[in-house]
Amino acid sequence: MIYQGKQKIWSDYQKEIPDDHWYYVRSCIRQNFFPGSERMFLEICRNVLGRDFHETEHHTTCGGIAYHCDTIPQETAMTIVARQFALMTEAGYENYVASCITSFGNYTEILETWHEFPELETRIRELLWKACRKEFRKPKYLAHTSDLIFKYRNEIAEKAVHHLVNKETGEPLRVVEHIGCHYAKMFPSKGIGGAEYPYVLAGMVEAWGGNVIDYPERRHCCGYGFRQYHIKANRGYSVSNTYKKFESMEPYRPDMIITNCPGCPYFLDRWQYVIAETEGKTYGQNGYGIPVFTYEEVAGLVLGYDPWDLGLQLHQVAVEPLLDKIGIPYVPEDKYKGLDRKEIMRPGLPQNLKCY
Amino acid sequence: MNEIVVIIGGGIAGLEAARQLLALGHSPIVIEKSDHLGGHVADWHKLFPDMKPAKDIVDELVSSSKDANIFLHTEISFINRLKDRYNIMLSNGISITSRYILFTTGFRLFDAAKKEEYGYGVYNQVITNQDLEKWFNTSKDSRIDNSAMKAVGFVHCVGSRDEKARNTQCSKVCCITAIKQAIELKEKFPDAEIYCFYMDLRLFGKKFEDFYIKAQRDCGIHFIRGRVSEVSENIDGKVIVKAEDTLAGRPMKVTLDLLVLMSGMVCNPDSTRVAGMMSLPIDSDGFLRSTDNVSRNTVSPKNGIFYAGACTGPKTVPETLAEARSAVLEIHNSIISRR
Amino acid sequence: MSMFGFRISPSSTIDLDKVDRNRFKKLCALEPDASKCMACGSCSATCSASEFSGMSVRKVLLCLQQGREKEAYAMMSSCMLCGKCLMVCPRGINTRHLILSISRIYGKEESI
Amino acid sequence: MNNVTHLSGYNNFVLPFMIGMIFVLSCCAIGAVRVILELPASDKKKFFLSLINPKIMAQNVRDWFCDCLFHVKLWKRNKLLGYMHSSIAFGWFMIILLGHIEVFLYTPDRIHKLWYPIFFRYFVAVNDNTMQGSFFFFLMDFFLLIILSGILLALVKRVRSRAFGMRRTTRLSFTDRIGLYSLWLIFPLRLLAEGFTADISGGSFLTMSLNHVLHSFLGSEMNMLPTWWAYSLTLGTFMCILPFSRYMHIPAEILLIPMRNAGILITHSRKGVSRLYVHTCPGCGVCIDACPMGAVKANNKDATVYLNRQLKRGNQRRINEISEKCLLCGKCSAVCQVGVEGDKLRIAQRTQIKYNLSPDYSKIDVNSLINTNNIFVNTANKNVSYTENKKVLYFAGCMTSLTPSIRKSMVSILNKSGVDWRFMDEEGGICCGRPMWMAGRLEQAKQMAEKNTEIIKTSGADMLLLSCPICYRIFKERYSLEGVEVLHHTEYIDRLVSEGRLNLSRSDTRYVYHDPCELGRGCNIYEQPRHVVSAVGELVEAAKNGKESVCCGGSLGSLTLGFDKRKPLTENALANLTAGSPDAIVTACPLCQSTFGRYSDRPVKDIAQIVDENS
Repeated sequence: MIYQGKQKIWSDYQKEIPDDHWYYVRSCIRQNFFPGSERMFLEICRNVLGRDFHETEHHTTCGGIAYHCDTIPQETAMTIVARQFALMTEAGYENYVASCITSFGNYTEILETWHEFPELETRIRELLWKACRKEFRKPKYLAHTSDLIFKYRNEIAEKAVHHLVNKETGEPLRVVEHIGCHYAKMFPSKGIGGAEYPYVLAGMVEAWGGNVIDYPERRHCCGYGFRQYHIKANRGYSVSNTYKKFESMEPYRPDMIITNCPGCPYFLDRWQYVIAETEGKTYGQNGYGIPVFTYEEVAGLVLGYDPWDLGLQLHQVAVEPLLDKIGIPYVPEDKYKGLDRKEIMRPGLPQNLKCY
Repeated sequence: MNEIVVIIGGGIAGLEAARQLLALGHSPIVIEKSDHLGGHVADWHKLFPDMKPAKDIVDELVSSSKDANIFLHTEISFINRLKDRYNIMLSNGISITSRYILFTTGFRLFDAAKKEEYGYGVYNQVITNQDLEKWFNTSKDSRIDNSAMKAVGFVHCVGSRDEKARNTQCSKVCCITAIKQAIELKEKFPDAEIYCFYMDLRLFGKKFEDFYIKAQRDCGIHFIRGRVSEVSENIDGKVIVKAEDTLAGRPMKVTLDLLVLMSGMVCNPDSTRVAGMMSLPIDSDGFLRSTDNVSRNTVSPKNGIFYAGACTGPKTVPETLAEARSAVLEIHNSIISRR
Repeated sequence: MSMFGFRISPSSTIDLDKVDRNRFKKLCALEPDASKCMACGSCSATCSASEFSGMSVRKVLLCLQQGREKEAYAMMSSCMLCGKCLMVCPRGINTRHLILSISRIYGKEESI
Repeated sequence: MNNVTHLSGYNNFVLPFMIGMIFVLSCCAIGAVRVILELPASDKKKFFLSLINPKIMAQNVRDWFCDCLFHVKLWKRNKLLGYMHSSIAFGWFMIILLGHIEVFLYTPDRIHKLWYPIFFRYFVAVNDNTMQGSFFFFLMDFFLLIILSGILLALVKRVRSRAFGMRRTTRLSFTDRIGLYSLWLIFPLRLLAEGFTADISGGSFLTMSLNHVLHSFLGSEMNMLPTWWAYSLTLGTFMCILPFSRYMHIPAEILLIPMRNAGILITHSRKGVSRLYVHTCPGCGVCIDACPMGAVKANNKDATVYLNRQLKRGNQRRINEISEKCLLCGKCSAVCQVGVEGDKLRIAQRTQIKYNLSPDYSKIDVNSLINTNNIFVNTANKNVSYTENKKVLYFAGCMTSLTPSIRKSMVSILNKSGVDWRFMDEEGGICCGRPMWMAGRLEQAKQMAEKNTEIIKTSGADMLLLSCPICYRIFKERYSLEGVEVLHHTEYIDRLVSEGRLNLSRSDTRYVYHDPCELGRGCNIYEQPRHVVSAVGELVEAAKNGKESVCCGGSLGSLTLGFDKRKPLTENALANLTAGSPDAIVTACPLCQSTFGRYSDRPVKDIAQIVDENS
């Protein structure tokens, strides 16, 4: 691997990201999958870094899942997006940041389509007006939330309490970065570092002390693939893709996986359990899995937030071995305590995958 | 009868044209940007189909055109048109006035790094056809490990027939070059498995098909119909290549010790730059546009300006030489008809 | 099927690293034409047996080179050795000897 | 003179002869018993029954004389060659016979001494009694002269084989060489020995004259015994080497003739009649010249004579190589003087090849191949006004589907003739099995035959018409299609023409007719196609034709011969065909047509095509 070669490509894919004043939209599914992540993003950006992020409860889904599942036509998806932009315009913002990779891809695709076919944009404006009497300006800058954490990565590193380093050996952790497919595969120029060698997460890992692993199936989909997972008959295909990735990364003995997509951490995490139960195979050390994190969770850990406040107890794969490795303190008894400090229910333990 | 003809480019087309012009009693002036004559062919090791050393051809051309005025390290600063002739200002400060300019500006090899998925410049074991020819000549390339050469792949059409690479044309010579190089590598590493990943095999020239048969039957080279879509590196530093075997209709992968990218021919930006000084038309493929592509392919739409070789599109060595001769004949006839 | 109602589906990828080439090399030694196919498909189009088992000399050769022996055997099961493929092959491949040689070298046990 | 020495009727010099004689007789006896024991039970029975069948026995006797002694086939081939062989064989036979007659007549008490007739002239002195045998003296000298002339020719043949009509001769093995030299020596030595004793034992024009010459400068007593010793030694050497040399063909042929006449076929690669064939091969090398592969010199060592030699030696690699390479055109069998069937012997070798994969045709659903196109359902065609109104099922065959001109012509001819016919394989069918049979995979071929038989039986046809001689041969030889006449289109067209159902117009075109191997040598169809060709144009004969026609080189018989290796064979065959400068080449086999068409400088047509064009 020639690192300079990658740097050259990264330098070709720079993206202009304004530093402040963003209109923030959430993902449909992330709050359920990893509830701490989006909260931590706003927490870090607003309270730690002091930036202006505006959010409104009136925004809806972007329609991306339905669009990619072929259940709504393109005009419908576009009109939904137009309404989101109208909310941003009403709030007086022109920088739009989405928490979801598919949303980001969806917005990018729609903006590019309008750019190529202005008559379609005109039609969508009409439709939006007819539907809810709203008008909109297109965002001046469009970003994914991981773009912003990437932008703030060095600031975070300066304030870091922990680093992605093995406390015992002093070696950097071996980190697999996994980029959501819709981040840059559709429009490589819209992603930091392009589609082949995306830099967005690699940059964070490097800034926070870790070592990025480049394994053969790096580009491969996590296995979610909406139509694959959503239909039960196709789930074997979904898990097969995940299996392929883990088989490929296994020889590198990764310590952790960092992702920037709503679906990826969920499937990379949960399918490890399915693979362990069906194939009897685990990928972490001593029968554990490889812990999977969102970049916000990693940022939170680095900044010293309590793991249970980050919602890490909702991970299937136990995160404790990694916390121990880095030396992040945590209270094991508090893992399943609710906000009211009362015990919530504990999950049953799997047969093959070791968990806490 | 003696007429000055400015030849832009000291590759094989330029040298052949100079030689023919000298033979006809004219005074060619060859302007070459680099420090050596012979262009791309000078970097090549052996030429298909007879495996003639490229050096022999270049040496022969250089020695037979030595009476021409040759400026190395020299570029065109500007050209302006006088009444019936051109004034050419060179970067070394010399200015030439001539009725005739011959473009033999050639091509540029597609920058394989632009096909990011192939990892040229990122993975150690990925090289180009040009790198391989240089290695044949010098035996020096840190990426080629003589001791561990068990599997080698050739990717055809790198930057050719590829809208994403902004080159829709076929570069014509890559298929046969890949087969030639595959055979040469097999001869050096008889135990290696060699794979050629192709979309079509366009083996149009004399004896090209014989090469193909030789590669299959005598060398056991595997031809896989499918374009490589993705290259990655495994933990041992070898490259994993993914393609679809379109004959089987199934995805395929293979681990290789060396991957050779057959970079195609793209237009030379220098020739576009100089053409721009005289408002010469550029074709949709980016190469210079001839008056027509059938009968007047060496003739530009402007008086006194002629083309030869790969400046108008990908060509083989013999085609380039033939075009150089043909262009000289056009120039000579034009000179005669003026009297 | 496991408790989930689904499981990992087998990969359809042809992994050339895992192909054992020894038998194919033996085949090439016995009938050098084995490596001459240019995949034109004439043999498949004319094959008398193709309607019974999908026989195609081209595909058989491809399968054997990719370690998909079972598929090749299935196709060959109805070959009648009639020689039409021999007649149409533009590369002059001795298809009949090729098929007989495959039948000798491949199969359950290795012989010769 | 010294009559006493001969009284005992024994001298030590007879020992070498006796050893050789006993050795060779026991070898032959063991060999014959072995061959007979190796026969399958049904063939054994057939063989013994044939021996008591007077008709077959008469045939045997005729063949023994014609083939073993007179070499009639060789005479037909080349007079010199015929004379050379028959002079030695018949002359020797006569000398032995006359020797025995002499013993029987003059010294009947010695008849039990096996050596006595051979060395008669040493043991018996001339006296009044034997003087009456001057008649025999003359005959003995006469046949000895005949033999010696044969030996002389044999010596000439070694130097100038072309004079004997042989371009190439066999490379002799070591034992063959010893056999040959001893054979050459036997009779000159006998002459010498008898010459020395002629004044005592009596002699005629040859031995007596020689005696006079010898006595003019040599003392007789001293030389007599050594020459008889030498004679006996060479005889003994010859007989001892015989079982290991090509001269084994002499006794082997005697057994082969009744076996062949009993109709016993090759059933095993090595045993039984195969073993007999191998030993019957005299190694004459006629098959080398005959072999169409001989167009390329390197192929000479793949002729049948060498197959037999390798079979004797048991060199499996070479046996396989020779067997798999052969085109199976059958020409070596056709020209073989002793009737060795080189093609069948090779198929028998091919059956021994071990295959791990075997096709399985049981899955093929015959019903999918039966449709309204090939079923005759109450189709008494009213328009047909001929008495012979057979329901004809036309099986074009695999190869014919690649020569649509033949198919089209046949369809046109059948329609013109008003025949009630159906296509058996218009949309493709099952191969006849002959190519598989030729590959030695007999079981698989039989399976295919069963499938096709089912289709033919279901169709309700009375006649099966074939365009491809390859199919024709196996349908004739191996199918049991009771009630269904099997015809090749050459026969059928000939029949249609002679019955007046097809009218042909004659043109001036000069056609040469190429006999396809499977149709001519394979099925004995030579005349019908020539009738037909003569009816549409002028028939020119090829340099070699009929049963000596030269294979086109495209034969499916050869398994290993590659495409490029066949080209010189085809060109050689074309040169043979075009010797008489015909305008076009006519054949009756789609494979020959395609093969010739590839390299021919003039049109190559099927007989059906020229008939269709001229009717």
